[in-house]
Amino acid sequence: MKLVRLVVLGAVLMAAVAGCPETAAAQQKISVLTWNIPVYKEKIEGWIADFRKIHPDVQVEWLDKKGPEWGPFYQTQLVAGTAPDVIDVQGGLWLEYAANNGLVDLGPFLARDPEVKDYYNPRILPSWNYEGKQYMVPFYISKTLLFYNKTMLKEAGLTRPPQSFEELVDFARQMGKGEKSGFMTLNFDWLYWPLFAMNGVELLSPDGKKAAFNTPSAAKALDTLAKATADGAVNKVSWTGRWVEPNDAFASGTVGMYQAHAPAFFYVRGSGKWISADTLGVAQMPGGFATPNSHGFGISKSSKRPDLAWDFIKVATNEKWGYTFGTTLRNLTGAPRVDTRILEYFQKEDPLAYSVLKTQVENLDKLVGNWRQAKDAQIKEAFYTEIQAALLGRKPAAQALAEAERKVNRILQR
Amino acid sequence: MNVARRWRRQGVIWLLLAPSLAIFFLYRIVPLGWNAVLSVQKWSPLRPAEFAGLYHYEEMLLHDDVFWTSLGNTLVYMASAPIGIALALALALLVNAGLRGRTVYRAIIFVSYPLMTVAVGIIWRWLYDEKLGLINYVLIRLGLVERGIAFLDSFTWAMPAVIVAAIWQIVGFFMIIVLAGLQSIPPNLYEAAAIDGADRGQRFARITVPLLRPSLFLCLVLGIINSFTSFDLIYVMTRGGPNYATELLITYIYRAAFVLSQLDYAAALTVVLFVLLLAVTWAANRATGGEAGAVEAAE
Amino acid sequence: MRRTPTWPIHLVLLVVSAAMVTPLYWVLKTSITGDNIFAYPPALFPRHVHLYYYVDVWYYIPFVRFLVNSTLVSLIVVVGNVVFNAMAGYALTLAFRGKRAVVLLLLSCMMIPFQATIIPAYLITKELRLLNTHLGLALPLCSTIVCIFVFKAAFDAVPRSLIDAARIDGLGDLRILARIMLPLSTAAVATNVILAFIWSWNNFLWPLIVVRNQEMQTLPLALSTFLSYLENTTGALYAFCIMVLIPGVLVFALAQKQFVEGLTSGATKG
Amino acid sequence: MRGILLNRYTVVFGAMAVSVIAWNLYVATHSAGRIAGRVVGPDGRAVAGATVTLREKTLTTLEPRAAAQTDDAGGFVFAGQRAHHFVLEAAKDGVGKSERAAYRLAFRGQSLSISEPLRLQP
Repeated sequence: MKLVRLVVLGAVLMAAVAGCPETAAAQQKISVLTWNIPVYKEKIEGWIADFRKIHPDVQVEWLDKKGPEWGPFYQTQLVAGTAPDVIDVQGGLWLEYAANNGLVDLGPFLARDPEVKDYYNPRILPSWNYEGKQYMVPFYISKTLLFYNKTMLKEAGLTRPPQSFEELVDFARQMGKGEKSGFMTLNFDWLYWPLFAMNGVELLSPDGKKAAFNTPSAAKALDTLAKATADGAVNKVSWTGRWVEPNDAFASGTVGMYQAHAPAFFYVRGSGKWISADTLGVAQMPGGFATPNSHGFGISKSSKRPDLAWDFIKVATNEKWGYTFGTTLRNLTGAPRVDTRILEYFQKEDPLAYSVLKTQVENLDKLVGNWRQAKDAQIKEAFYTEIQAALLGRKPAAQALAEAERKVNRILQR
Repeated sequence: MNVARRWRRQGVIWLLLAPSLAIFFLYRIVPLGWNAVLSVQKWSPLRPAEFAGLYHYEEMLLHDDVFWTSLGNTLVYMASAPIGIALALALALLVNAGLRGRTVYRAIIFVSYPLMTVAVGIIWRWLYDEKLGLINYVLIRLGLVERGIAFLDSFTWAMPAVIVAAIWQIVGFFMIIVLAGLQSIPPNLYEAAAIDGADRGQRFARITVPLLRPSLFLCLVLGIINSFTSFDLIYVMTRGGPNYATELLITYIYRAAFVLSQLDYAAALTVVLFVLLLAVTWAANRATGGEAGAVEAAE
Repeated sequence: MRRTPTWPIHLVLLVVSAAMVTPLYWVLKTSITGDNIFAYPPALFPRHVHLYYYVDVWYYIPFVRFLVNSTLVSLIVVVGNVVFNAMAGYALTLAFRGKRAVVLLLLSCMMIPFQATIIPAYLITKELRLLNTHLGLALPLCSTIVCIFVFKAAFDAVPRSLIDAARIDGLGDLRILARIMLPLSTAAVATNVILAFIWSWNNFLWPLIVVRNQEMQTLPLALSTFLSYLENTTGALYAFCIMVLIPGVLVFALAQKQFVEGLTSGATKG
Repeated sequence: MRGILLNRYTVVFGAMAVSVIAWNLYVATHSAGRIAGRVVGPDGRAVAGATVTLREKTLTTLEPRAAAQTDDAGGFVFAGQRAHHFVLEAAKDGVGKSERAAYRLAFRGQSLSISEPLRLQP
C-alpha cells in the first residue's frame, strides 16, 4: 500500500507542521519592529535584558526591516492583526497610521511620567504631534545638511560653500567636469525639499487643502536643476538612487557637494578613503533649510499591552541606552541631556563626527518638508514621480508641475 | 446491492477529488469572489468596510496614470512572448535534427528554467550594472559605447533589459514544449511529402506548423500568463522603476496594497487584471484555434 | 534526402549555449574571486580562487535555518502534489456524474493565476491561522492543475485490460491506483515531483507577504532581504545566489530525462 | 531496498550531506581560535609591549573584540577567538602604529599563526 503509506506520511507531516509556532502574540509577549539596524543586534538584546529586569515574565520579539520593506511589512501585519507593539518609524511614515487611528496616543503616558516628558527635547517632540495628539517619542534624530569635498572646491577655485540656490547651481557647474559632478542629493522621503524651500516654494496652501507648489519660481528652480542634471553638473543619481548608490558616489570622491542627513556621513566615511577633517567640509544648506528624517518610537493601536510597550520604549530611550546608541551608531537622540554627553564624547574622540552631529541640533526653526499630512505617503509618491520625470528631462518643468498639482489635489480631495 | 455499490464508487471518486478541489476552492474560487467584493468597498485594516460602488474603478480608469502606465507595460511585456516562442521554435527545430550532442544542447538551453527567479534577477541586475556589469564591459570593449549605460535606471532600456532576462529564463521551457510537439509528429508524413516532392519550406509550412499548433498555443498562453504574473524579476531588478517604466499590473497591485496601503484599490486592480487575462487568452484561443484543454497554469 | 553540413547548426547552438551559460559562469566566478565587484576590468578566468564569501554567508545569516524552511515547505508541496494530483487524475479517468463540470472547473481555475489572488488568499490564510507557518506557505501550491492532467494523461495510457483484470481480482480503486497506475507512470510522478519542487522552491511573492519573522524565511526571501541590506557590495551575495541555485539545478540535472518525458506526454495530450 | 539506497538521488544528496557533516566535525574539533603573530618596529626589530587590537569585521561594521600585549620577542597571541574575518592593528606610544591588516579564516575558531609581522610606522 505505497499510496496509503504516502497519504499517511503526508497527513502526519502536515499535522506536525501545523503545530509550528504561531505568532498570534500571546498576552505576555510584546514585539518590537526597528528600522534597518541589524548591526545593532547586541545592544538591542541589552534593551531586552534591561526590560525583562522590570518585567521578568514578558517575552520580547525583535524584528528589523530595511527601509523599502518596512512599510509593506507593517501593512501585512496590520491586516493580520499582529502588528508589532513597539515600532521605530522613520520620517513621516507614521502620519498615515496616526491619521487612520492606528497608533496609540502617547499623551497620557507622558502626562503620567512628567520627568520622561521633560527628558525629550521640547522643540523636537512636537514633530510627532498630529491634531493635538503625541504619537511618537524621539529614538534618534537627524536632518539634512550639506557635505562638500574641499579638494574639489579648491580645484574649482572656490573658497566657501554656496550661500544661495543660484550659487549652489553655479558652484555645481564649475565642479561638474567629465566624470565629476558638482552636486548631489538624497531623494527619499522629502529630503530634496530644501532645494525648493530656498526658492520660496510651499507644497500646500496654509490650510493644507490645496497644492500650492505650481509657481513660476518653482518651475524656474526645477528647470535649472533639470538642465544642470542634463549637463552633469548635478549628479543623475540624485534622482534615481536611494541610499547606497548616492553614498557610494560621494565616497568615490567624484561629487563636489552632497545634501544628505548625518547618517550618510558615517556610511560615506566607511567606504571613502579620502575623507578627513581637511578634505570634508560640513555646512548648512543655503538659507539654513533642512528636512528632518528622524526616527521615533510609537505603539500600535492593536497592541494588547500598550503599558508594557511604553515601558520598553522608556528603556530603549533612557540615558544609558540613548548614550550607547548615540556613541555606537553616531546619532543624536533628541534627549538634550544625552545629546550634550554624546557631543562631548565626539568632540574628544572624533572631531569630524562632532562637526557633523553639531549641525543636527542647529536652526531647528528652519525645518522644512515635515508637514503633518495624513496622505503624506501618497502625496510624496505622486509629487516625486512628476518631479523626477522633469529632473531627468522627460517632461518640461511647467508640465510636470501642472500634472503634479492635478494629482496632489486629487489625492487631497479623495 | 448493485445500486449501493455504484453509490459507493461515486463516493470514492469524489473523495479522490476532494483534496484538490478543496485547495482550488480555497485559493482560486473564493479569492476571486472576495476580490470582487473588496473592489466595491472602502476598506482598510484600520477602518470598517463600507460599500463604495464603482469608486475605485472610477479612480483607476479616469484619474490614475500609473494604472495606465502599468497596463501599457504589461501589454509590452506580453508582446515579447512571441519573440521567445519564435526563438524556442527555432532552437527546437535545431536540436530536434539528428544532431550529435543534441541532448547536451537541450539540457544547457533548458537549465535556466528551474533557476530561482529571485537569483536570476539579482544576477541580471548586476550584469546590467553601469560600472561593473559584464554587458557594459563588453559593449565598451566592442567600442559600441564609450560610457556604460545604466540599463535599469534608463527609461528607454529598463523594460527591454527586463524582458531579455525574462526570455532568457523561459525560452528553454518553451523549447521543451515545442520539442514535445515536434516529436509527436509521425515521421512518415514527412517522407510522404518528400515523395510528393515538397521542399523543406513547404514541408515546414504544411506539416510542421499546423501539427505544432497545440504546443505553440500552449507556449503563447504560458507567455501571456507570465506577463501577468512575473513579479519576482521586476521586484528584484527594478522595483517597477525608473519612474514606473517597468511597473507591471502585478507589481502595481503589490505596491497599491502594501506600499500605499490601499488593499481595496488593489483588489479592484486585481479584478481588472483578471478580466484582461481572460479576454486575452480567449482571443488567443480563437486566433490560434488551439483547444483550451492544452492550457496550463504557470505558477 | 541530401544531408546538409551540420557545422552551421552547431555554431548557432554553441552561441546560444554560451548565452545561456555565461551569466551562471560569471556569477560562479565572482562568488569565488570577487571579480567584477572589486577587480575591474574582470578577468575571463578566475584568479586567486577562495571560498571566503561562502564562509561569510554561512556565518552572517542562519543559512541552515532558511534551508530547512525551504526544504520543509517544498517537501509538503511535493508530497501534496503527488498524492492529491494522483488521486484527482485517477478520478478523472473514471466515469462519474458531474465529470464534465469538474473538468470545466479545473480548466477555468487554470486561468486564475495565484499571484492575482494574493490579497484575499492572505486574508483566508489569516482566517485559517496559518500565517507565518510552513503549512500556510505550502498549502496554496499543494495541488496544481497542470500536474493533475499530467497524471490523467499517464493513467489513460495504461491498458484497460490490466485495470479490468485488477477489478476482477477485487482490488479497490485506491489499490489499483497504488499498485498499478503509479508504478506504470513513473515519468508522470517525476514530472510532478520536479515541477512541484521547482515551483515551491522558487516561490517568492507568497512568502514575501506571509512570513513574519526571520526564523520562518525561505531562501528566496532571505536572498532578497540580503540584497536589500547590502546591495551588491559584497561577493557574499553571489555566493548566496549559487548556494540557492544548486539544489534546483541538481534536482533537474538528475531527473531531466523523466521530467522531459513526463512533461511532453502531459503537455500535449493533457 | 538497494534500489532506494543506490539511486543517484540518494548518492548525490547523501554525498553532500556526508561531506557537510564531516566538515562540521572537523570544525568542531579544531576550534581553539588561537591567533598568533609578531610585531616589529620600523627598523624590523621585534617590539615588546605593543598593543595589538583585534576587530571583527561584520557585514557593515568593525567591532572591537580583544587586545593583547606583545612579549619581549614581539610575539602576541589571542586565544578562543570566534571571528572568521577580522582586522589586526598594532600600536605603541612613541614607536607608532601599524597598518590595519585584514585576515579571513575558513571557519570560526580556526587557529592561525601569521608569518608576516605587523610593522609599526612612526
